[in-house]
Amino acid sequence: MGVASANTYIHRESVIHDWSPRLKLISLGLLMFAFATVQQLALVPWMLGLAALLYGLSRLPVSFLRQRLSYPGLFILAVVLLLPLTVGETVVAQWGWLALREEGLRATGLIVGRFLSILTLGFILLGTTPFLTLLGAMRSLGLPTLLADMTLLSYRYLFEIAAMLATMQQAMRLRGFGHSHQRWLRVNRHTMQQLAMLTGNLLIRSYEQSERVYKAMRLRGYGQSRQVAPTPTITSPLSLHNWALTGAVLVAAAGLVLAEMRLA
Amino acid sequence: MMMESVSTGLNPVAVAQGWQSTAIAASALSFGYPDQPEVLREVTLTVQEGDRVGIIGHNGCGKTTLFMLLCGVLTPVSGDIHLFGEPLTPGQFRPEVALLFQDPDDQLFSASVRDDIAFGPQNMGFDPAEVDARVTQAADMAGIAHLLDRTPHHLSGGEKQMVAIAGLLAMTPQIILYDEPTASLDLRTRRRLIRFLQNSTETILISSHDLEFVLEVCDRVILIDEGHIIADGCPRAIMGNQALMEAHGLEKPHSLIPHVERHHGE
Amino acid sequence: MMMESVSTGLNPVAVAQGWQSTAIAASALSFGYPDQPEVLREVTLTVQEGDRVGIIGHNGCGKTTLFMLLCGVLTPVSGDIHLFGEPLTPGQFRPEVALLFQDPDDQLFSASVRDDIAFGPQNMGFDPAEVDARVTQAADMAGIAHLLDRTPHHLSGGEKQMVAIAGLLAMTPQIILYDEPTASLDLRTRRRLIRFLQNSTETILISSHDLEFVLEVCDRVILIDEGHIIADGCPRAIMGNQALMEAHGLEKPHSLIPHVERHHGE
Amino acid sequence: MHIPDGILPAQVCAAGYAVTGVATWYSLRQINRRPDPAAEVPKASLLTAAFFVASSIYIPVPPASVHLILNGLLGVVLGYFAFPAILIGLFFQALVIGHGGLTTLGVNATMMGVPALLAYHIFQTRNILGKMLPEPTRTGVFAFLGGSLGLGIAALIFLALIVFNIPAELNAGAEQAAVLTLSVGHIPLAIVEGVFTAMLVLFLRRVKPELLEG
Ligand SMILES: Nc1ncnc2c1ncn2[C@@H]1O[C@H](COP(=O)(O)OP(=O)(O)OP(=O)(O)O)[C@@H](O)[C@H]1O
Ligand SMILES: Nc1ncnc2c1ncn2[C@@H]1O[C@H](COP(=O)(O)OP(=O)(O)OP(=O)(O)O)[C@@H](O)[C@H]1O
Ligand SMILES: [Mg+2]
Ligand SMILES: [Mg+2]
Repeated sequence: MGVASANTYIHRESVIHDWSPRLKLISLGLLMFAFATVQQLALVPWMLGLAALLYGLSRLPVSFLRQRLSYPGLFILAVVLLLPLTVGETVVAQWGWLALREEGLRATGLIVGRFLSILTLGFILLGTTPFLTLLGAMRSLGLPTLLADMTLLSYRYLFEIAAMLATMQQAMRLRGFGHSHQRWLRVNRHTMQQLAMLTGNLLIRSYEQSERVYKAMRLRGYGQSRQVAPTPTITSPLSLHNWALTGAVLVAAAGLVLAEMRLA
Repeated sequence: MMMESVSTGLNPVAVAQGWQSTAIAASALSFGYPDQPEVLREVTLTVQEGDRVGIIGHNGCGKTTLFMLLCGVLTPVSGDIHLFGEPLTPGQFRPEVALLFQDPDDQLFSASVRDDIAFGPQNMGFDPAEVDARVTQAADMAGIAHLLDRTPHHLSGGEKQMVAIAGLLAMTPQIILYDEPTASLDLRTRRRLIRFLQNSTETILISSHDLEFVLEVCDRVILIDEGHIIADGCPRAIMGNQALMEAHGLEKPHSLIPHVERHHGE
Repeated sequence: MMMESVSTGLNPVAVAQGWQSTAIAASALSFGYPDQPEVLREVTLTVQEGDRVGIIGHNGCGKTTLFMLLCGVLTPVSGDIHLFGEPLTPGQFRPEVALLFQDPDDQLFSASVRDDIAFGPQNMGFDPAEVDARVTQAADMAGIAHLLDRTPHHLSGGEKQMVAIAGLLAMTPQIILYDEPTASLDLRTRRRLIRFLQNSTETILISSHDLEFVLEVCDRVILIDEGHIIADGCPRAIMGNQALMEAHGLEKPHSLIPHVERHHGE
Repeated sequence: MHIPDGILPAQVCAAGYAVTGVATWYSLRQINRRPDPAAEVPKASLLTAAFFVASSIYIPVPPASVHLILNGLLGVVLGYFAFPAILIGLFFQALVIGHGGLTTLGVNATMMGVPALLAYHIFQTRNILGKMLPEPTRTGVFAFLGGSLGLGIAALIFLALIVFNIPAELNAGAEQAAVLTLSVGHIPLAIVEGVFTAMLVLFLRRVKPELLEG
């Protein structure tokens, strides 16, 4: 798992980068939902176009998106491979028992279209907003403090714990773990026991560290007269382009939903 | 038992008046972890403002435990602690005392160095401008101003240590407890830390196995064993006393041993 | 560059024949982490069977990286490694080489000390009787036979270190790589480890910032900086060379400095 | 086992967020009733990170491997913190590796988190329902139940969502067959997950029993 590469923020000069994080979160979030409502194949090009337009505006490198799309997920892969062959009556092409069906193709087009455009919006959001700023925006929109605190702390220790696991796995391999021969389609009890211990140690070490972290936090006033916690929202005055962008995206979202209702 | 009271305090008032206030006064402190024999037994300890005290003793003698008691994280079974004359209630937040943990990763819990240094001042209720000012000042003092926008996780060990120290300094504590600050630092970073501590003006307590380090920084040493203070006084006198050191599982530091060419290895 | 080949190997055959086999032969090793400048550049290194080699250098100079390469955890960008004449394939399990991690917690994962020491021999496919025999023998050698039924988690730092060593010994490796074995050990435990290492017969490599320790245990020292081997040879000659040490961010150990009474403090 | 963006209609995504909102609110309310909720935040956070990392451990079943979901275990160890923990873990997954999705975050959190809460309650009843069992067996059995039901129920929700939401035109026979195969296919997975959870909980019980008190 590419935990180590979690820093998704890419610094660029663009209107999307300058967009107020709160408005960006709300607008892109609503647009994603509008994309999710699309059921008409005719709207898919519009949706992909919108996503591409916003991606272009964000000036993020294409490689960034390509890298992330290379994990399409087994599920989407299954959809692409299975639906066109199994769903529907209208056969478009036939090779022996294999038949390409129209309804399946349509369903696939819809699902993949929505998937790509929503994912692109997600990566625009993450690529143009540093994680901490995003969290600040979510908090100012009413995310409970406890959730925000937990997210921040887990994020901080994620990489450390991942490194801890990697080191422990190396130590195990150096002592011969995983080198014994295993029979096919069998779960080796001994191996499973050792993996359970590995996981257990990971939990115990994290727990023990959390106790020390808590002490350190208390000593620096955590849980006292709790001040408003750090909200690194950028307090630049909301410029015209901020509102224009927000307005345009919201109009596009509403337009899609209306078109969907008309066509349905 | 030896006792000495040479002052290195830089508090100008105290120096001018030839008088020092008591920073820490602990009397008859006892503590044990649940289901275990007592770690500290009736420990009495007075530290004057501006003192630099080294705490030495073998693994598990109770140095970290003593520090946890002195900053109110643990509650003593009996005895009491006064900081600057005011009694310490365990669990209560006392910004005048700060603790540097042995592992800086325990202490750097924010996602950026700046946020981490700001954590203490924010909890103390300062307004944002004051918080910023404190962050800048503390980072300058610790020499890590260039790291402010980095993520703590990606720093080197020595850098983490200095960021953790800046996080404490931003709260302007009067007493700082350093728990094994040199473990796994390289010699260059260790040297930098020695300079930093030699120039600091707070009352400091340092627990360490690095006796050369204690010798360079502290003007008083306390040797702990079996829950008691065994010796308390001049570092050179205590650490130079081979019989005393060996009786308590320690060794005389090399720089206090008259040099003789010895043969190493077999 | 200095080179010496005094042997402390206790391998009777080798001693009788006045001949030593080559334990590690690495040639033109280069390695860099992704997106970073190279950590090691064209490092060539030969270690004879029975040698005790200290690896020194400032934080981040690549000591741990070198160890990871030598035991096949990391794959070099270029160059190759032979252990006892056989090429090392990264990822392959080579029971003749063992690595002590800096933090023993990385290495202890079982619910009892006994199970933990048995972990290696079990994976090597020995039958239960042989595993037991190896556990007992390794525990005796490391002096922790009394801890066999304890939980590794509840041991002190020094005890954990010795249990981790026993876990390696039970696999009867011929080469052991010790990564900073003395960090945060107290002086008593450190002394015990020195004795233990002085009596061990394996080929050992020790990476450490504790130069006094290296001086007592090793008969050869390698100084690394900027990805190169800067010096290789007699510990007293290299570490006693103040100009060399300071040029690479280190300090001459106290025991090699002629003793003069110095004044400490400000 | 994540539902990616683009599969589910907006109404279902919105419903997922609604259920997630309620479950989070309920969990936070239970958490805030404790004597010192702030004290548990670091513990829950670091364990969240640890669980997220641990879900990359896989069990080799040559020639393939089984990834663990660990949602039952999360419930057993974290109690009411399990739901926020899963929500955060899934958020990271969407963020870091693009698994799952942002519109389906609510649905996925419901799918994993509600069974986790159930697993917690199952495990908590071990001292009432499991009285006749001797001690290590009792903990083991209830951990197994928590782990396997946690995964099993999540898998059922997953299948139900997929079946009701994709192929409107799929003929009934094929649909039943597919669902049956998939459900049966998940039984061995639930057993592996349960056994793993039991082994892990027994290890924790021996080495660090405090972790099971949550
Ligand atoms: N949380 C704990 N629960 C139970 N026992 C503990 C705990 N922490 C420490 N101890 C025990 O208390 C004793 C004193 O521990 P302490 O950490 O204060 O020693 P120390 O002097 O700081 O040692 P070191 O030099 O290794 O840091 C040790 O025997 C240790 O095993
Ligand atoms: N996993 C990693 N990814 C990227 N860079 C790394 C990684 N591990 C180490 N490095 C970098 O490689 C360099 C060498 O690291 P290494 O751990 O080998 O140093 P070291 O000599 O063992 O230092 P120390 O004395 O602090 O243990 C350092 O600059 C370090 O930042
Ligand atoms: Mg300690
Ligand atoms: Mg290292």
